[in-house]
Amino acid sequence: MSFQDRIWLTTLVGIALVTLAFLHVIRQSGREEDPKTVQTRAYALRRWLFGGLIALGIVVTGASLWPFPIASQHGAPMAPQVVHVVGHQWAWQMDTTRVRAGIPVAFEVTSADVNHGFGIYDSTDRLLTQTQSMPGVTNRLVYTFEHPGKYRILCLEYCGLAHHAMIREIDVVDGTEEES
Amino acid sequence: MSILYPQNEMLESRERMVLNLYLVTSLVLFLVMMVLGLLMRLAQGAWMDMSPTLFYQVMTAHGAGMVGTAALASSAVMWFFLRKYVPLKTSIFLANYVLFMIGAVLLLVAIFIGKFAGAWTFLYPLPVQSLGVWSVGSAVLFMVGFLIIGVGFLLFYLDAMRGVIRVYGNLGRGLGLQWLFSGTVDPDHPKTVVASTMVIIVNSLGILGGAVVIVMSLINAYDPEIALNALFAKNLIYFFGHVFINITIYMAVIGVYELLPRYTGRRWGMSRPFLWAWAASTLMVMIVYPHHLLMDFAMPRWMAVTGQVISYTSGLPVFTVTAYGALTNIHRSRMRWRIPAMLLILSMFGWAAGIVPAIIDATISVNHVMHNTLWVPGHFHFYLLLGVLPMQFAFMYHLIGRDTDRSVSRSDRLGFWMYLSGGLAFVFMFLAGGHASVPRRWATHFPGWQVYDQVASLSAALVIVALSLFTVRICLGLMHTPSSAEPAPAGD
Amino acid sequence: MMTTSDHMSAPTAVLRTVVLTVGLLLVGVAGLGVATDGFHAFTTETARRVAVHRNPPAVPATVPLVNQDGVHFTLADLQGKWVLVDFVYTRCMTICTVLGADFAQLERELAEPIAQDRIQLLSISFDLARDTPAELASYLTRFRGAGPGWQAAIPLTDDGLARLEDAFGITVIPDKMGGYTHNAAIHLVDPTGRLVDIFDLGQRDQVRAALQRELAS
Amino acid sequence: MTAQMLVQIPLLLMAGILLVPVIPTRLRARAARWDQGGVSGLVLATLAMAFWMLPRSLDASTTDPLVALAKFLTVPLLIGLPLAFSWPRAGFIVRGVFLTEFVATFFRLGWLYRVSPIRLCNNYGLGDQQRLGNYMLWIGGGLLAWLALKLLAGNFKSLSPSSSPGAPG
Repeated sequence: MSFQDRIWLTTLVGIALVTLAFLHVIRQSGREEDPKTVQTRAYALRRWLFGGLIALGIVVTGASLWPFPIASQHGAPMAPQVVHVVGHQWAWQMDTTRVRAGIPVAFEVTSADVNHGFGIYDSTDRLLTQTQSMPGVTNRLVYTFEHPGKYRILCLEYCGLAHHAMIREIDVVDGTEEES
Repeated sequence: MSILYPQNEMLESRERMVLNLYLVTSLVLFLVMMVLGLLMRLAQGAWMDMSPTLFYQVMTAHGAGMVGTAALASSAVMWFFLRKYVPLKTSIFLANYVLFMIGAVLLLVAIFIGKFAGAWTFLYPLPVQSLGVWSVGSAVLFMVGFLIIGVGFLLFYLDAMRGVIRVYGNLGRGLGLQWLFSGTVDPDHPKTVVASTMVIIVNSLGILGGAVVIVMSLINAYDPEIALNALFAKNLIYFFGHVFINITIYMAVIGVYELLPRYTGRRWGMSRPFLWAWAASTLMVMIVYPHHLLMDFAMPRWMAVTGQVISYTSGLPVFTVTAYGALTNIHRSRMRWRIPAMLLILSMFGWAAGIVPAIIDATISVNHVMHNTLWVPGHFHFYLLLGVLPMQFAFMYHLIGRDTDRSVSRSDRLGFWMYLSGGLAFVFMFLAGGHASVPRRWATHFPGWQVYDQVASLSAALVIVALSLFTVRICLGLMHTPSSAEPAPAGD
Repeated sequence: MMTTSDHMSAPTAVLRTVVLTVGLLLVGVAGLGVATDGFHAFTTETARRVAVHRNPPAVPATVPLVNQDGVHFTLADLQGKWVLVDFVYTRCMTICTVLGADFAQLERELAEPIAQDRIQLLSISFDLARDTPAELASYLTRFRGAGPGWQAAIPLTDDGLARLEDAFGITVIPDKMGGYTHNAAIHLVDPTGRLVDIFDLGQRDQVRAALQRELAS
Repeated sequence: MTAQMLVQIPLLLMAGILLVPVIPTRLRARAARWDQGGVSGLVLATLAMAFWMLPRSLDASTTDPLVALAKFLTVPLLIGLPLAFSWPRAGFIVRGVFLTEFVATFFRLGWLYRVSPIRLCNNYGLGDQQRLGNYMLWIGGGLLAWLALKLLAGNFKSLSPSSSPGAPG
């Protein structure tokens, strides 16, 4: 199950819960009950809901921010492979398009003109990770390719007329193969 | 049974005329912009040929047009209800409309004659660096158009600010800050005033941010030697853009607070949690914008964390106060099922459910694979198409209704269900596209992605038919002004 | 209910105010337009460039200069060639270093037309008190320039320097540490001795492109 | 540069404000008829301010004595005087628009001076310019904070229902 699948499932469950709450209330809306009773019950329930959401928030925040999901931007890149990327209207300039699998790659991404988005896609057109490509700023994206193969860079920030054509292929080769 | 049409909401003929201008213009613009949206989905689905040049122009028009129109229609809702509690000037309300229309004309000229296609976010430095696709002049025209629209809204907010201060002393008292920690909350303090005050504060600052970054971009356009810091410009643009579009919800939700209790026949009282929710939202709407910049790794880490944490917490007031309060109000109330009531519930659902994909996307690790995919338009269409617009339609339907109406007409019922099913299918196609990693803002899609675009096109068409039904009904209704909204004979 | 009586009290005053305000706006915006060369030049530097593009001024041809080898010459001696001029002082470790690197790079990139004697690079020092031909020579050596294609020179007189600064639009302010703050640019003088263009630091590519365009035509 | 923009010009502006009582009452009454709600005066002051915010103008005023003279005349007469004259008659909305624009201008200029890698004024150093930029951002932020505090928690006697709102009729 890919990361996207898990996100999708979580979202569907969340939306389904909201929908069930609404359907429940709508089904009951034809009946009549003393507003005071309804309110007392609802407010008691709300405390639990609020507390539950806070607790959920704390757990999710902790789990999703530790370790911090963005590589350190200071100092020299800590990855064994470094690729310098410059976005241009409308092409990707990279000092190499060949990297090794299983070993972290630091992409140092900037732009020569406008904002671009540096998105790495696998051969099934699934987005693996991304960062922004900005003039005057270098963003460091550290990623480890799991499998050798053909990958593609797609532009993910609207940058003008040929935005959708800003595609470049990269080769990920077996990590042990190219030692020399 | 509560009164649906209280005396103090009656309109004088001049007020009615201006309000009608707002409503009819909004409906027509919504229709046009939705057709533009449909064209984009058709082009992406390869069911229609459209050059990328035109596609991106259409995209720019759709974005700017929808944001502007949503704000226009929402400010009509706010004006209508707020004027019951504080004095507002019809002339200023009209001035906002006139400036909006002037700005809108400039935007359209910039886009369709000047070929400007820098997206509604005018992200620096794209507007002035198109590689010759459009001229700097048309970028300038576009930004000046925004500036003029911004001035119009600023006038409207200043007038509302003056009104709130006159009646309540200052904005803090309008917001009910004096009751946050102690004291007895005035049960009659209007929710409308609380929400309006929040909107006034937040969007005045949003407009200020916009005015700073737009003028700087204009200076840069003419004197490129004065280069701006792109990351700082991005911060200001997203602050302005986020606040401006968010505020359309907070203006329109006033309609829910005002109207829902009338259809349920139950009081929806003021409470301390409500005041806390709005005070917190005031702050959170302003500081949550870094969630647009999670993929800008050069941003300070604490800002990214703020973006993620505040995105989550800003959902809490919506879930636990507004949506929950609405549901409590409806629960076993023997609701009067009229079309405005149906739309109000839909709007609450759209807002609450639309927040789910939004919050999830604002998690940094999720953002890595969802940012700038179709997931993003997916989440905001969810709460704009199924949240904000239904709030506005509910208000409009309410206006043209009358106390004696007993049931929902067949065409309205049909329209409602078409809108609901079309809208749901439409936003789910966006979310599914995001799940499949389809990039946002691409003129052409890979063949594997086109099935989402095609289903989305069909659903969009359904929404457009539904909206056409609404538009005809509401416009006819506004023309035959119902007796209940006639000026009171002995009024003034 | 609120009635809108606010504007009713003095309709003529409103009308007058509207007329006056619109008039003021028209005059004001037109004035600002004139003051900024049609909203193109907000700074003195840009204004200078706009003026140069519109009406290229002649540079002072007769100011006596001495170069790094102690040879006396004037700008008139360079007529017939395209001349790239920058203004530096040799002790400068900031902007002038960037200018020096740019010139060194240009000297390499334009080696061919320089060999044909069609282009000359010239760094003029404004530090009359300290810079000498020997300092100039070591400045050139620092950048490994020093070929005949790149010369450095000092005006012999204060008056000559003032005339050059005025013609090229150079402002030099002594700072408190014995150095100077000055505006840095690459100036292009055509073979007839007119200043035809001014480029920023870092616009080396544009300089080269402009020269290649001119030489090709 | 800092001295010129944050000391000299404000002082000149102050001088203009002090000039108001010197103007004959009859003349003031006549001018008021062209200045409903203080709009014309504030527009005039805004335009004149815009001119003196151009780096070019500032530059020229230090090198060209004629421009310097123009500055000494126009800052009091075209900015200070109309400002002081029109402000009391400006209503809430007119003041609001003016103040919003005023604060925005501090942010714009501060930003400009701070980030501009080139010196906007040839007669001033880069350090001076960046320092001024910082000051302007602080002033803009301070003004905004003061306005926000005033609006959130302040007292507005003139707007209370008993007295007439904004522009007196």
